[in-house]
Amino acid sequence: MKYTLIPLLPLLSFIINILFGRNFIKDKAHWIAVPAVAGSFILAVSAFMDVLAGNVINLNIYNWIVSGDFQVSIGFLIDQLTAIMLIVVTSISTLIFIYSIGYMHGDGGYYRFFAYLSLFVFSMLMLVMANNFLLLYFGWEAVGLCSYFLIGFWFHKKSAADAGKKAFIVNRFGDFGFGLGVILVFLTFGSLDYAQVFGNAGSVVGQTINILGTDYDLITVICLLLFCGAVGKSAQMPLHVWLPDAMEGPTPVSALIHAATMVTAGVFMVARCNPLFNLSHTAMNTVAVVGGVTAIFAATIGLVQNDIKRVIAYSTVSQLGYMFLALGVGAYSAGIFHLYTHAYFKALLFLGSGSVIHALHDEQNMQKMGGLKKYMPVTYAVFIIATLSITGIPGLAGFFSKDEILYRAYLGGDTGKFLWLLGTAAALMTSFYSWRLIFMTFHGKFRGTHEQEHHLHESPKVITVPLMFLAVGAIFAGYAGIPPLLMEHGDRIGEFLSPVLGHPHGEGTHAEEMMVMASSVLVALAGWFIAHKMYVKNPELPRKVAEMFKPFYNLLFNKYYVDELYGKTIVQPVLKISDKVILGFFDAKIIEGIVNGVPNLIGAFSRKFRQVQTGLLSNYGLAMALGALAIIGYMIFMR
Amino acid sequence: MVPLSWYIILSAVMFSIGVFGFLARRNLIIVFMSVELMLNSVNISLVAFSHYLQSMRGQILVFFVITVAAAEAAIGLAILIAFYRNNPTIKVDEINLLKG
Amino acid sequence: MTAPQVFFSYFAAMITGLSLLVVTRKNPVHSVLWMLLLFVHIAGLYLFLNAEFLAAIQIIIYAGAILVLFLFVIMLLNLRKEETEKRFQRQWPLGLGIGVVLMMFLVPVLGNISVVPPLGPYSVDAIKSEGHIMTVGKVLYTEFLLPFEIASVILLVAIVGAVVLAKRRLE
Amino acid sequence: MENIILNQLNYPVLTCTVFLPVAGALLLLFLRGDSLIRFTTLLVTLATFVISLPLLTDFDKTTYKMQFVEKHEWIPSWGINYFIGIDGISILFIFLTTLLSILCVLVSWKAIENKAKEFHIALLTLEAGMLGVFVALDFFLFYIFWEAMLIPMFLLIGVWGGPQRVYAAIKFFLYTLVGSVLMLVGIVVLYFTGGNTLDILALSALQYPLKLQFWLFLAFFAAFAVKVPMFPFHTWLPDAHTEAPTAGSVILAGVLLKMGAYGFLRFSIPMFPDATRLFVKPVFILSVIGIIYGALVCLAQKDLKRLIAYSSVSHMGFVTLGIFALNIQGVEGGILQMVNHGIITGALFLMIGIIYERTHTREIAAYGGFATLVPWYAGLFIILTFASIGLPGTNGFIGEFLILFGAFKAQKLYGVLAATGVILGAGYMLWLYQKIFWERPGPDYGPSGRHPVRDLGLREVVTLAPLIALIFWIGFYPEVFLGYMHSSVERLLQDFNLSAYAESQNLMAQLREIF
Repeated sequence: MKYTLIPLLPLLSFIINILFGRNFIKDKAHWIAVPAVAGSFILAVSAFMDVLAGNVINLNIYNWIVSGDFQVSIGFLIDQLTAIMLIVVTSISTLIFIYSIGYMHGDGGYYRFFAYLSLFVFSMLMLVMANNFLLLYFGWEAVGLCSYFLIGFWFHKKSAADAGKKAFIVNRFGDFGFGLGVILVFLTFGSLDYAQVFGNAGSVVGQTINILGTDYDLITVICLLLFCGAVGKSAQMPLHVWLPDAMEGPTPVSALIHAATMVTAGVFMVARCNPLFNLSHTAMNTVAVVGGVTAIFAATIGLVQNDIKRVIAYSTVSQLGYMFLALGVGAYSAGIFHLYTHAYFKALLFLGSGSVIHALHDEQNMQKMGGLKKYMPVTYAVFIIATLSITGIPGLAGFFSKDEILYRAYLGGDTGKFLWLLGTAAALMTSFYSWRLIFMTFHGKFRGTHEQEHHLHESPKVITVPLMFLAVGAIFAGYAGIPPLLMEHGDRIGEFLSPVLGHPHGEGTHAEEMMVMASSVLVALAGWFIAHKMYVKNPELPRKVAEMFKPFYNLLFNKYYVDELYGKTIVQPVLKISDKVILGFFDAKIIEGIVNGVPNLIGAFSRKFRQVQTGLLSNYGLAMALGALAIIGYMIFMR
Repeated sequence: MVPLSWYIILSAVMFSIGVFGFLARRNLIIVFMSVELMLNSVNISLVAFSHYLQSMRGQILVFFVITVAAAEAAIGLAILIAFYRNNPTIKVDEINLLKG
Repeated sequence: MTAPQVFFSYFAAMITGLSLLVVTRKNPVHSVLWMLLLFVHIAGLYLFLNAEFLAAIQIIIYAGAILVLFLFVIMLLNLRKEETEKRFQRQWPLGLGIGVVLMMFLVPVLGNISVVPPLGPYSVDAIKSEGHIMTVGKVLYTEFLLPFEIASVILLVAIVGAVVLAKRRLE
Repeated sequence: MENIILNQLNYPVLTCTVFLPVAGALLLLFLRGDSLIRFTTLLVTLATFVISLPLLTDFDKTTYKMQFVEKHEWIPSWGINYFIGIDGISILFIFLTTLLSILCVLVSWKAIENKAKEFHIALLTLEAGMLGVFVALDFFLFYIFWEAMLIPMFLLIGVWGGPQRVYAAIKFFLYTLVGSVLMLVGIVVLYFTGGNTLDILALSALQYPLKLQFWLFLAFFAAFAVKVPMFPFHTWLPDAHTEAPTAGSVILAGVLLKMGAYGFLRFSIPMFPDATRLFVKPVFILSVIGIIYGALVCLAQKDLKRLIAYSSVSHMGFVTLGIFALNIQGVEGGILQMVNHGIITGALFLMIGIIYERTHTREIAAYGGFATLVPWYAGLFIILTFASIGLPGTNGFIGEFLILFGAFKAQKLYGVLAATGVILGAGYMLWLYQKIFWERPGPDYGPSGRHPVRDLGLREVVTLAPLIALIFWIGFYPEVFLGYMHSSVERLLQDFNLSAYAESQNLMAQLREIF
């Protein structure tokens, strides 16, 4: 019951707010939503304690779908992995709910916002607590739905409406694969229950599946299909295009859904399915390579963006790439660890930028900011903390998790070395664009209008206090996983998760570990140095550099033209074919041609033939008489 | 005795004249009368058969024929009047509302 | 030629001739009058066939009712100019041809028709002993009761129909 | 007699259900006054619904046998009986029909002002006809209901429809008639080969030679494929839907389309199993084409009702796909998806009817920003949108997932191809939602515009509420409906798999035998 309440409380908040919010609750919506999610948080902590005490909970509530041998229940599994996720989701949700009270104050859809946000928390909790694939899929789609609602929250803006739609449809591409993966899992294992599937995982090694005449390894196919879903939800290449656009949503949404929780669902899912992924080298390598490539790909785009939220969005894509990289090299716990630390510092970055945007009255272009340091000291301070954390400065959360990932990649053979290089390069860029963001926003002189400057102010307490809490998380969250080099048995989170995720293989020497750590710290500092050089010391430099590498700059600025590519190759052809070929030609001409053509033919014949009907009575009489005559003649002469 | 066939031949001749009138005349009223003529020719043969077969059925049938003829004349002429009111002609070759 | 045959020949000739007159007269009133005469001759023929009641009916209903109806309508429509126009349609030769061919088909076939026994119970004597009306009545009200009733319904329908059709629309 | 259970209740429940609407229609003949007629019709439909409820509660889910059976001699010289009964396949459609009929009356309350009496008579006769089709167990009876149903529908479209109504009505009529005439031929052939009986159960129990099965399958297929409608026999649907009044569209989408698929389940598969096996591939191909084709056409639509109509083509493609997957998940998913489609698309047509009453346009481009103008309406519409897309938690998901599962199990490639329809489905439905409800409202429909729109009234909410409730009910606990069909579907497939007559021969040999 306690565990069931964890998702039910937010659901209740959703139902109450959506039904009565418009007419009764109005701007008191948070009085329902915040206690509900805080209650969930408390219950989640207690569940975490239960797990810490060694109880893994797996309970079925009722049979959801029964059809022949296909049976799926609605049920919860709370093990170590889920427990961590529960803490991440509920704690950050609580903080962001509180933050939203201030941020969304006065918005016409205040009740709606809290309703959707509650629904999101419910869905996300269902996702992480599911004990079978189909319920996971339920949560998976439901968070997508909430994401759709919340991105399109300000639906009167066309860009927001488009972005919401885009997010949902792009995700559908991933879910297409995921859904097929789930079906294939059932056909292979005869169950969708995690326990049974993972328990029997070993028994299907070596089985193949025939697709269009070629045999493929069954496990690999399953894993790759499932991974499709992760690629969509976690905005990896090539389905990353929706996440930057998703920044059209209110900032708390970006922080909660598009940074801390929902987008990490893919990471969670792959980690959850580690018994399957472990059995397929191909799948693991795919995950690692997609992650690594996405990490550097998104980071390069992030270098030149001017929209403050988009920079952070690309940073998110890049960091998610890191997590997949970790999963791909078998360091599941490192991936989850990064997920956990990332949630705090990235939420902090987003909420901080929200604070900035709020202060500037919805200005998001960094070129119109600058010098905010003195107006918004608290925001500035938390921004610095978050940036230090994300760039991997020792002592802050990001350092520990990022270092763990890079180290594990380094140990992962030749591919691993290559990925490590990618990761380190991405770390350099991360550092650069993060500092660039800080320098452009908080340093220098204010570049906005006088009007805006006049109104500049620090955000109210209800906004800054959650920021401080998150800042604490961004600093200390990492101490759950201190590398062995620094402290014996320091990797407590890895140990905690090991019953679910196992231990990463491969042991390196202290020297190697030292080298990896040093290099990542070095690139972090290098990033700061370059950014400082370009944006503080010599503000003319960026333009010169951009001029110098014009084509390259344009390529990055336009995000590698991926959106345009999809538009040209998929969206427009499909629309054109639908309109011109299928509807305009095939449906209207061929099928309707036949359908209407046959009657028309008959009609044309009849029009001619009906001339026989003169309408003159005597003609009919004549015909009748002739007919009678013929019959009489026949009777008389032929018989 | 008059043979049966004489009556029948008379009936046939009269019927043929009726047919001719039905097909040839322009005046709708006379066309109706031709129909009556044909009905009467049939009546003659019916009565003749009835007499020669010493059965009553033929004569009974004549009753019904007369009934139907009366009904037909009444309805037909009523239609004629209704029609004439809308379309003042009763010439067969000018009535072609049924033209396809 | 025996007397009956002479009689019959007279009636046959008259009937044929009158029929021709009916269908060929230009003025419909004339046609009706010729038809009146025709019906009288047919009635005579019925008498000849021992069907007195039918002969009476022929006069009363046909001559008395139906023909008067025809006359009524002719008068009602008041068709003056019809009299001056052509009386036959363009297709009249065809009509004539059909009539003639029909006659040629029928006459040879019907010419040698004869009665095959067994004969029914209603011989001339039997009818005479009971009276023709009584005989007809008995058959009509026993064996043919249902058709008789149905015939009355048909007449009713015809009355209603004729009234509905012929009355002016009330608007 | 071993596969029927005579009526468990002590009154002829099925007869009452079927003929109560007819009685109501007769009663309407003698009534005057539009509001009296509306109330009476509403009462009659409600009463029919209530009468049909014992069917659900007293239904024995553990058996595949026909239940609530009533059998009386009708025309003994031709071996025709008045023979009705239901099993787990047909019971849900009874429920759906009686429910949707109520809603149709409610939604026509204001919309139909012209000839209200005739309209409601047509509606009630239509209901009786539809119920009759689902309960008939005698071909003669079945065919009578099947054709009788066409007439009121024809009138609904042709008299109370939109500007192109006559064209649409005639198209609808001829299309369906051509199909059903071929079916009639099939029925006659069955009558003579099956030993001069028209008893559907008896005829299903017989084995027919492959050649005969082949041609009979085609004859029945003509009738059912048009009704479903399967690609490429679908073009009557957009016209009929677009022109029909709201109630007509709802009935059309909600019940009429189901009859084709019901026919496959009731006749084609049990009677012609070997031919069915031959036709699985072609039907799969047509279904997949229908799914994708329907969805693509939706992407290019400019007319609101046409879009939903084409989406029906896509959704019904899923249904046929599931049925011809011929495994439990596929068939159960197919049946459930039929119910779902009836609920979702029925509700969508209700919604469109409601908004059409206010705006008098069906052109998508004329809308925009309606979420601000009519928030409750928009809220309900989004539920339907996502149910139509098949979001987990709604009924659409359960049906689609089971179908895809079944199809994938049967033929992997077609399962995958059909799943692309899910992506496209999201595409057109979300596009539609954005166009109607999001972005800025046009000037016309705002509070100060020329046609200010008002939000849902109580009557409209009452109309929609049961459907919305069903969407979530089935979405979270589909067993309420799946439970009814388990035994019947299992039996159907068991019988199907038993008829291994042609299994031993290869395709070429089978074809040689046919031609």
